Amino acid sequence: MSQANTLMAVLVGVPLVGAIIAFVYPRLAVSITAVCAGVMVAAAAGLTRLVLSSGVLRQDVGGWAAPLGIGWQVDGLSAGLLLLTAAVGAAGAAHRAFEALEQPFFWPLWLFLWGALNVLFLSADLFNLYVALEVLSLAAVALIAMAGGGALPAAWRYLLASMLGSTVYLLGVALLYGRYGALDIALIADALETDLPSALAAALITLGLLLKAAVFPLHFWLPSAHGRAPAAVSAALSAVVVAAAWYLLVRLWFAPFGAFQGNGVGVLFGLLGAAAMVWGGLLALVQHRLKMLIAYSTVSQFGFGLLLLPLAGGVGAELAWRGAVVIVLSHGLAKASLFLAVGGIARSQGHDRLDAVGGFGSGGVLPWLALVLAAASLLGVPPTGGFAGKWWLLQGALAEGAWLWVLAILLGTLFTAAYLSRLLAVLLRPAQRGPQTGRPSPLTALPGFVLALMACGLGLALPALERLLSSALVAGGLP
Amino acid sequence: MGWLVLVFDGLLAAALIWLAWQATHTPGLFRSVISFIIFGLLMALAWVRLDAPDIALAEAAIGAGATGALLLSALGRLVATHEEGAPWQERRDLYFWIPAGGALLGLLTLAAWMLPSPGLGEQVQDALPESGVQNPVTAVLLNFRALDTLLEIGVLLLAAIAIWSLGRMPLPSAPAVRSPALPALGRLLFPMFVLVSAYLLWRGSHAPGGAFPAGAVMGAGGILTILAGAQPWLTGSVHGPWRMLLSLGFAAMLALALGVMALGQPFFAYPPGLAGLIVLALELAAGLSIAMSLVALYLAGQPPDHWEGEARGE
Amino acid sequence: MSLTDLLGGLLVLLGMPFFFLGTLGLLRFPDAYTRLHALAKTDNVGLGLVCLGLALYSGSWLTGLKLLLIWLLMLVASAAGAGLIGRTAMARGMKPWGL
Amino acid sequence: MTEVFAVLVLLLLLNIVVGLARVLRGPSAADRMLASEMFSTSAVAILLLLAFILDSPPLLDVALVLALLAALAVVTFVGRAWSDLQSRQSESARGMESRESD
Amino acid sequence: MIYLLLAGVLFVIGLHGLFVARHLLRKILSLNVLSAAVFLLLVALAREADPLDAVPHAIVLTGIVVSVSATAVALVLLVRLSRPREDQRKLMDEEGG
Repeated sequence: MSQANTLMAVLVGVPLVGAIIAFVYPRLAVSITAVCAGVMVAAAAGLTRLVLSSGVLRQDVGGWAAPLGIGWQVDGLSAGLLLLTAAVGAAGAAHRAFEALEQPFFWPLWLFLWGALNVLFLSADLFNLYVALEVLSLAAVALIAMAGGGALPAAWRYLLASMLGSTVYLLGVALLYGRYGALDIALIADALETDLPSALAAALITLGLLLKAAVFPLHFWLPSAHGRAPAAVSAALSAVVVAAAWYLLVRLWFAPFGAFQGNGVGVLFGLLGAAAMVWGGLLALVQHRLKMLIAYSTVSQFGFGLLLLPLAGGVGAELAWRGAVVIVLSHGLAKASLFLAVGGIARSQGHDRLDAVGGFGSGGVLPWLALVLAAASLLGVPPTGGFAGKWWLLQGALAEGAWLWVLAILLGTLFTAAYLSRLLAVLLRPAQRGPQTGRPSPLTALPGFVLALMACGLGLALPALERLLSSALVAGGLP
Repeated sequence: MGWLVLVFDGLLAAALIWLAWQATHTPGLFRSVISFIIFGLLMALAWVRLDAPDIALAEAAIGAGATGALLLSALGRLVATHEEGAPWQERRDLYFWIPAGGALLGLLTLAAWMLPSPGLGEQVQDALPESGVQNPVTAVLLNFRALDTLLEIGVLLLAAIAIWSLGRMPLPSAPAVRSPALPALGRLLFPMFVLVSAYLLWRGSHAPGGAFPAGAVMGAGGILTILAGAQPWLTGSVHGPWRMLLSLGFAAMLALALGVMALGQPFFAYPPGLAGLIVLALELAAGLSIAMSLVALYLAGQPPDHWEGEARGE
Repeated sequence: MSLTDLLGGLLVLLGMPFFFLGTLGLLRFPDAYTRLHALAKTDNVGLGLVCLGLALYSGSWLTGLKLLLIWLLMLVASAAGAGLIGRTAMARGMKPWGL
Repeated sequence: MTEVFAVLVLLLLLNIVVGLARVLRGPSAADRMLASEMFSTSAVAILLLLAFILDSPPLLDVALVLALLAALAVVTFVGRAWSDLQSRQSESARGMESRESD
Repeated sequence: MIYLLLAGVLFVIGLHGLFVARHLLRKILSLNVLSAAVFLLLVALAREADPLDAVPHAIVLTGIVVSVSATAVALVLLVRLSRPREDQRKLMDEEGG
């Protein structure tokens, strides 16, 4: 039994065991979540170290090798996302614990969400991924609905969209299974031929995942769901859940469906990404609520992630790859931090309307600091993680002479600056005391602040990131 | 006899399509729900035709039984079920849907037609002796792809938690007529439910059956006895046993998956020789939890801490 | 083909008309009460004959027992169902045909 | 003999298909529920016959489960669904009596 | 094979229903029809394989349980959504305690 196997088993098993304990003994929920969070941060870090030292890891679950059994696979990308999940999961849980709201079911649902995400980033089996996606959606729906009132219709839309997405995805998986008799991504990648069933399967799976990633024309469900959910939940959804769907897209389009690249498919993805940046940016500009502004910014920011696909085949592939992954990671940290900070501000003010919310310092200084730092990273101010990501992506695009995508990156950054400047305008207002009774604990703002620091600090960890995201540590290799 | 089979398939397919259309596109919510229940019934026949008795069993128990009960009781609880006007929006989008639907259908059928479907039948056959059971489907579910099943039982538990998190159990609308036959029916049928699910559980290792149909039948039995007016002995209370029973199957599988690692095995790898026993134990725990989860799903909310007075709703 | 096989087949055949009669009643009778009456009886007689016939045909006690159980369960379900529907319909003020 | 049974299976399926007309026409919820009950009886018969035609004993278990659960839908219907539906359906039920008494 | 065609038709019906149906309950039914179509395709394909392939059967069994769970959650959400506001607030209050 190897160390890798133990670490992976811990990442899957611990949150699920924690979920059971938190459900059966609600009194222990907060403490068990804290224990789980600690263990998982450590396990994700350990696994990342292992990937750095010994390359791509692969394990057979239950001792049954694919195609019969299910495989687990960790490379640089999944290790990075596992770390992101651990950071956001722990920070969100801490935020929630400091908020001290009386909702005992939050904890098991949160741990289920976390466990499902870990399975998603580990699994290399298409059907196992389907089940993990379903666990993820159900937990997310329940967590969104927890906010009550207007969050119920949002939860409903989210449920419907993600069920449709997973059914369409499953149809694609069924076709692939009928074609190749395997569910393992690597096995399918080896066998893939560019015939009609495979193409249709690729299209269906992509469509399902695009729906889950809320990519431009299919983003309709995201803003209300992310804008209405409790702060910690919005943070996790925007930072990691959307990234999970993006991760699957990249994973599949790099290895098995890479064969279909080049027939203009990459360009299609790029155009979708560019459209998402523009449309999400435009809508973020006209929102009246802080949380909604941030939610639309998620739609816009994932446009950058999609630009990876048109750039993947060329000479700038490695730069673009590194850039896109770092953008997604730093976006995750920054966006989670923004949601947590805004959640704290909204609680202290009793609302989050942009025209009436108080300026810097209302409801504590820490959330505003987090807001500023996270916004800086989102925008790409050097030396933050966001800057590094955009810089690499831009260099990749320049290296390939892909002027269209260079333009898109610049335009997307422009839009980001435009809607973030609305935050800046709020910042300069005089501070206001909210009508709140019973101040929330000042500790509530701490997790968001830590995440913001991490988003900025990512820019200082570039050598490590470069190594983790080098082409040697990509399962299946860069195309 | 070839033409007989063809006619049978054709009739079944036509009926299924018609029912699906009824369920999704025609006015009258009750009619839709009934159509869907019958759809499930006929799907069970389709599974039989496709040589999938395991799925037929599950469809009969879950599809035709539990889903029907869920849908009907939800329908009764919907306050605003009035449907004004057409069940679907204006027909202006027909110009989009007919070509788009036709194209999708054509592509899908063509693609499906072209599939060689190599399948994993041989690998399953080869590995079957090591799996500890003789029924290949059970072997796949509880051994080869046990991680899927773990997550699936997790989904059931999660659904129950999600439903509890949405609020308290809505007060049941008691039957308008208190028929003396109802409690008698409950008393008469309950032992049968227990018997049949025990039988299915036992069958599972060597023939179609196993935890899923058994748990579903047991869960349906629980729903029926609640409908018949029996006082559930399980409460939503933290101290009650329900939470434990709900998580039992999931906890047992997780404990096993992690526990074997203490023996030096990789995650979820059964120690050689013990596979048969382990699968049986897992099936028992999973079956119980599935039954409990189905009842929880049916109750549509967190049950009260004490049943007296509160839940009767009168 | 043995005598029991033949007898079994005949009984199954004999059961068929009852199903069709039940459906005829379901389609042609004027209201829910009369349809109830048509279905509750005929279908179960039909099923009973099929079960009996198949039990003879199979020639195995165990299978026969299972078939008997299936028939009894259907009988209980149908009797209880018919009773419940009729009673509830009456209580809800649904008027029988001809009154 | 199995050929004869196969024809009977077909006839029973036809029986269900014809019975679907009652689901279509209703008019009351009770009528539709009745029709669905009739279908489960027919489906059980079909499964029993198929068990012998295909020589597949598991189908008997499927039939057993169907028979066991047949009561569930009706009881849920009477106990839960009808209580609220009734107020709306009874009007249409009365309407149908005048319509259908031809 | 007829069942492949059937799966396709059911998929299109379910998809159409999901997009155009007005009542939310009907959207849930459409989703169920949609998943039934996918299951049907899987099993119909499994039958083509030689020898009979048990993996799709197991997958479909898992899928059925998952779809029942999702349906149950959707139904409860739907019931909570359809309650009049007054009623909903009462539910929310209860939720706290």
